[in-house]
Amino acid sequence: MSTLPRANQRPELSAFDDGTLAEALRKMHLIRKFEEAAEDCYMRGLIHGTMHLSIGQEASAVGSAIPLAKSDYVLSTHRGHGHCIAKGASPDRMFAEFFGKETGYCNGRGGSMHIADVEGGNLGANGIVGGGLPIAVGVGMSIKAQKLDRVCMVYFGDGANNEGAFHESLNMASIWKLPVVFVCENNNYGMSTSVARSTAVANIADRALAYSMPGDTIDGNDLPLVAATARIAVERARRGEGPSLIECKTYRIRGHSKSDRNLYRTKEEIEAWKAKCPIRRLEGELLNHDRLGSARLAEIEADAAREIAAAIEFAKSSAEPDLAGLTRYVYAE
Amino acid sequence: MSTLPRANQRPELSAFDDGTLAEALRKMHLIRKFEEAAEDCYMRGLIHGTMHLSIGQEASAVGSAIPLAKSDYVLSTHRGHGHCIAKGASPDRMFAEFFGKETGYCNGRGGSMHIADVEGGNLGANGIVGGGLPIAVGVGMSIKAQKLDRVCMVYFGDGANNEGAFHESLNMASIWKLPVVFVCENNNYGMSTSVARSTAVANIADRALAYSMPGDTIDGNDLPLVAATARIAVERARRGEGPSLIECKTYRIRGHSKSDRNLYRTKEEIEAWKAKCPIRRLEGELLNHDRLGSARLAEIEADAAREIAAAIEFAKSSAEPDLAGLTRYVYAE
Amino acid sequence: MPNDVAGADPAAREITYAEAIREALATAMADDPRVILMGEDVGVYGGAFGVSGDLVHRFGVERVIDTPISELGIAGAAVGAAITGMRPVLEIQFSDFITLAMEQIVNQAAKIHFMFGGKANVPMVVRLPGGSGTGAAAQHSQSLEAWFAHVPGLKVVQPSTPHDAKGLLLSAIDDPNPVLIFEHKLLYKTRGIVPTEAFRVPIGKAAVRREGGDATIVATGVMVSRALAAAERLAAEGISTEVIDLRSLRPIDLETIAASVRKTSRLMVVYEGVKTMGIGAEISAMIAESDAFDYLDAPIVRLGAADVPLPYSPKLERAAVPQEEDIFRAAASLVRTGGA
Amino acid sequence: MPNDVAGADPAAREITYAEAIREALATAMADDPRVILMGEDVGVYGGAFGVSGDLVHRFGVERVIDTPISELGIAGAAVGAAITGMRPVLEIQFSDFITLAMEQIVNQAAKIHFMFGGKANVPMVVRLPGGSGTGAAAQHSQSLEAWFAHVPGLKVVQPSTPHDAKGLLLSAIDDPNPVLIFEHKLLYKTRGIVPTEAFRVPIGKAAVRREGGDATIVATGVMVSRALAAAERLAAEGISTEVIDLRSLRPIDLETIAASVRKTSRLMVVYEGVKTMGIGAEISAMIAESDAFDYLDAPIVRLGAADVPLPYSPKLERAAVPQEEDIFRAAASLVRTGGA
Ligand SMILES: Cc1ncc(C[n+]2csc(CCOP(=O)(O)OP(=O)(O)O)c2C)c(N)n1
Ligand SMILES: Cc1ncc(C[n+]2csc(CCOP(=O)(O)OP(=O)(O)O)c2C)c(N)n1
Ligand SMILES: [Mg+2]
Ligand SMILES: [Mg+2]
Repeated sequence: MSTLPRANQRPELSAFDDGTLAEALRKMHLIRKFEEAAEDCYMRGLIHGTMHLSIGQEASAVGSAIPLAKSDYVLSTHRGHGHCIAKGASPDRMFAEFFGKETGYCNGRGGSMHIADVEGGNLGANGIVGGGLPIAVGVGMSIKAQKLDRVCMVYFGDGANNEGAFHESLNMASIWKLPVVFVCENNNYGMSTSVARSTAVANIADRALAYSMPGDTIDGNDLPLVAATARIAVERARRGEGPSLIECKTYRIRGHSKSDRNLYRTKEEIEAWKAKCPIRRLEGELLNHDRLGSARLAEIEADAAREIAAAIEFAKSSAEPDLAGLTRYVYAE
Repeated sequence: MSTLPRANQRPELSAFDDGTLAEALRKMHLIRKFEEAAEDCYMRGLIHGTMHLSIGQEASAVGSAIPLAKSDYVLSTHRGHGHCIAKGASPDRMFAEFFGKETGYCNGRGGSMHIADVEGGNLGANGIVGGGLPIAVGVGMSIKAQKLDRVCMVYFGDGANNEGAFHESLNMASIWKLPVVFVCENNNYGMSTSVARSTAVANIADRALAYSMPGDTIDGNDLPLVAATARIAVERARRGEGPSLIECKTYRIRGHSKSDRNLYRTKEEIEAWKAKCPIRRLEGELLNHDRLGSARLAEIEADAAREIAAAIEFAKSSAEPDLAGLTRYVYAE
Repeated sequence: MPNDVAGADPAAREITYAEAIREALATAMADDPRVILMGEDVGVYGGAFGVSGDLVHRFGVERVIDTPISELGIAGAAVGAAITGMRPVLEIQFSDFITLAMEQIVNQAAKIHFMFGGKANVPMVVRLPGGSGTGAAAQHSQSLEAWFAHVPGLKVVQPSTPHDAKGLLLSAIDDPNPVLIFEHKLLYKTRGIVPTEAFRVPIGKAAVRREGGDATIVATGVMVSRALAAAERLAAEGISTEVIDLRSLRPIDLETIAASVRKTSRLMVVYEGVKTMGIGAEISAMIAESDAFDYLDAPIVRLGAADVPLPYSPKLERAAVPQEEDIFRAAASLVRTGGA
Repeated sequence: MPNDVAGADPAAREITYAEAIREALATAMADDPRVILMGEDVGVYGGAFGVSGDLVHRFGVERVIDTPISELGIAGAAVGAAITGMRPVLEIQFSDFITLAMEQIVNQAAKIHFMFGGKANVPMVVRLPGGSGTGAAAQHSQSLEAWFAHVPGLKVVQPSTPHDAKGLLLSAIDDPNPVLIFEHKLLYKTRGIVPTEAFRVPIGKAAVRREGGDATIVATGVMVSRALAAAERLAAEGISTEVIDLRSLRPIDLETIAASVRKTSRLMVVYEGVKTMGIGAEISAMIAESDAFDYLDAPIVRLGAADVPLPYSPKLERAAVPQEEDIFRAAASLVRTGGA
């Protein structure tokens, strides 16, 4: 990663080389297309259950993961497809999981809400709002006890910031100076309840003060800014200086889940945020500053589309779990 | 209550008339003597179970209750004898409860950790650290819904401030502007763990920022200061302007409970705090400023001693619950 | 259907289980200003399963209260409101999340009346959508009701029909004690006859849903309709089963079950929770220590969920909990061979 | 004492239950750097019941970790440490406070291995001091172990002797799954023979503590010694009882119990938890659906706590849970009159 500022570029953009940005863009496209395809499969009855789409939030997932190595850990949420892909999971085994197949990341046992890629450092989505926060503390303790050169990044939503788990976790991470980065994806709603109605503070990152840790509230749709902010927090954690809280302000374009009739927000609001698409925004900035170029951008998007199509085929053609395996994986041997 | 400042008196002292201060001193003595007697009874095997003494913390319990009316509510803690007496409970029925008698406030079912005086507005001690905090939110909702001219004061320790319940409760009280006053009695230890080791912020009241409510850190052994600070918070709550957080810095002279060997603190520290006795301190200040006078002070203390002695007799001579009543009070009719 | 008063009421009509709950809430709120509904997204969203629907528009945001996502806190808030004169109804969005609020439910709500020597009541209701069958996987599909049947001070009900959903909720709101209602996600859209007027189904009374002589099937929640469907098929094969809808898990109506067992001499309990330590264990044990024991001609059979977290895979999920076919087979085997 | 290996070991000596636990912790920590102990006041205070004692001085504050009072958080921290290579042992100061951590224990620890298709293990141990008898009243005296026997993915043990306290804890630390250990406050100071070396008591095996022919008494935790004392008195009256220490509540050793019932034809289960939905229900139901059912000559008897929160009054507290006298009387009645 080059960190030389280039002419006319803001430092956050020039801090990342072409390869990094191309890879980030590729992952954002993969996430978007993964979710659009998953939604489509869901509508057509190919995927059942429930799922929470992060369309519009791709920059926060991808940007925050840029400073992470494969050996670093993430803990994700119910809205976690982006985190999963950003951390390096492949869409084929993700789709297989969504289709409930044995080849899925969780052998069809977990589905969207529990998808994990343990080998890739993703310790799992979570069906419990705030459920990953205390786990991240333990991961941080473990890294420290084993003297590993790793960090743990844990994602959570604005809604989760009012769970007791948030408080207990940030406090412990701080007193023990754990290598944990807390990333709040503030899409302004916990299901139907806006931050203003649920949260007694203007910016969630202001709560960092209550834990004596750095807190940053940033534009979560600005990929280079997210990446640069995350890099500072990750480096701080790696140096053993303790945790940080980053609040990425963003927006989910889709409803909370399929039952959502969007009664709590206006069409205008949704449209206004659609215009702030983090993918188109990064593409625009790259073009404006002569990074990558339009042919490369088109190629990246097309590649992503092909990968998703192939992943769905993989998932469709995979086998379902055997009934005989019903009670497998309940206990480890 | 007169609020005219008197010559040479700091405003916190002159804010309270002689009657108020005499009553406060009486209650502090009652608490101290109640606990010393309870400890003695415990040592002599007359009281069983466990108990948590607040010796040294009387000013925070009594001072904070000064602005409360009988119809106001308090929610107390495992270290709650002071709150109970401050809110108006009588030592006879308290002792009867400690002795496990039918005449006790809880008919012998609750004991020290669950003592409640519902009629007097004390909604109960709590065996669960932080257990009263969410309940206070509901009491606040109830007051608001019924448009009552009441407030709810909820006590908790420094240790409790790291429970998730603290976070959830202060957040809700703030967003709904509830008439709740949160009083943290910071005696610097949650059992053996000091605030510095448990809490990621210097002053617990600094956490008020995370809930957009006023937060005050005060000397909790200074009765007039506690009372004046509480009055501001109570009045704010009564005006419908929402909750406040008050942190009273104080110290428990006794061990956490009977099993405490004080391994986590020094004798010197304990001795230094004994010298800061809130009762002697108030008496000194009253004498220095010609309030009440030494004869009155002696009389107050002697009266308290007599009341405690009589209370123990009442408790001793009361009847134990009937075995036939074992499953009484499990369900309300 | 025995025990169902609806048939006689000209003003009864068919509505869904979710509508019946909403109707009960609306009735209670209209009748009693102390009743409030609180929970996550119960307001303008109308509840995650649409149960509260338009109530916020009818009763306002002061009485239909969207809370932050703070399960422990809101459970405690319900306790505090209840002990100071309100009648809160709390919705826990999925019953699985009660795991975050056990402290307030079990240590506070259940015990305050007792610990205070009767000086305070805790008249609160907790509505808990539970159960599997929606592909929501291990953290959104549990049936944890058995835990609460172990806790003195609580009452626990599990309505299986729209009629009982309304009648039990109204009883729960009247009750001066904390009452937990385990609703079932798969039942919300099922329809049934429900009187328009306010009526109560007593807490603590089971309902005989079908009479029969060869075996007694006690079923709970969503298992009741599966048991009735299985009973229909069993009848076609000449096996006559009595189907009892347990309805109340604390207290349990032992008398109704024991009377049936004395008649049929065979007992099977069907429930959705994990078989081990599920409600079937208690019913089996109650019968095994009662005088109905002497009437048993075969071992008591429990049909509960497999010993596994609920799987996401629809195929595995279905296999994990009793289905109509499983009930049919188990009951047939119980009657024909004594369950072996 | 059958099943007790200690008798043969020259290096065994008498120590307390608390010391045995501490010894197991020290052994495990000395052997395996991944083992850490965490909890409230486990460090310099030595644990609320003195169990961890001087361990912090022997292993340092990095491995004997005083936590803030944050039960949900510390349970989650144990989960996170366990899935990334550590072997955390978590002390919950009183088992009652597990109500604050149910989410992490039940939704995360118990289910992660399954939900992830076996890709992660959760080798954590939770130590839970429980039980009544200390005058600590309703929120500090519960016996909630039955709840966890209902949760697939967990293992649950309840040692009744110093020997088993050590042997089961070492097995639990070895186990790649989350194991909950319900210790008993009244047992901490009881003494028994314990080998000095590291040994394991297998999880899932009950122990026959006394052989007899007239009735089987299955007891758990502190009830084991009461049952043995009652058995002694029963023997003096010519009644021969077999006493089984359940030891493991998940999984339950049905085979040992069933074999005994086939021999004695009478079964009584004694436990400290609330009778209704307590562990006795499961054992009764297991036997009632097993072929041992045919050997029963009398209804199965359960002796558990009364349906009441634990009272503070010492008189009421004693009356609320089974005492030796209750066991004696119930067993005598079971043998003489079939339990009626
Ligand atoms: C403990 C818990 N409470 C409630 C829910 C139901 N639920 C799932 S997601 C959600 C909203 C979460 O909001 P936020 O944290 O902002 O994340 P977002 O959905 O906006 O990404 C709710 C209420 C849950 N899964 N877990
Ligand atoms: C939820 C819970 N965790 C732990 C305990 C055990 N315990 C009782 S008091 C106490 C210390 C509480 O400290 P603090 O809140 O500062 O109050 P203090 O005792 O100092 O008055 C602890 C750990 C408890 N009763 N409840
Ligand atoms: Mg959100
Ligand atoms: Mg303290």
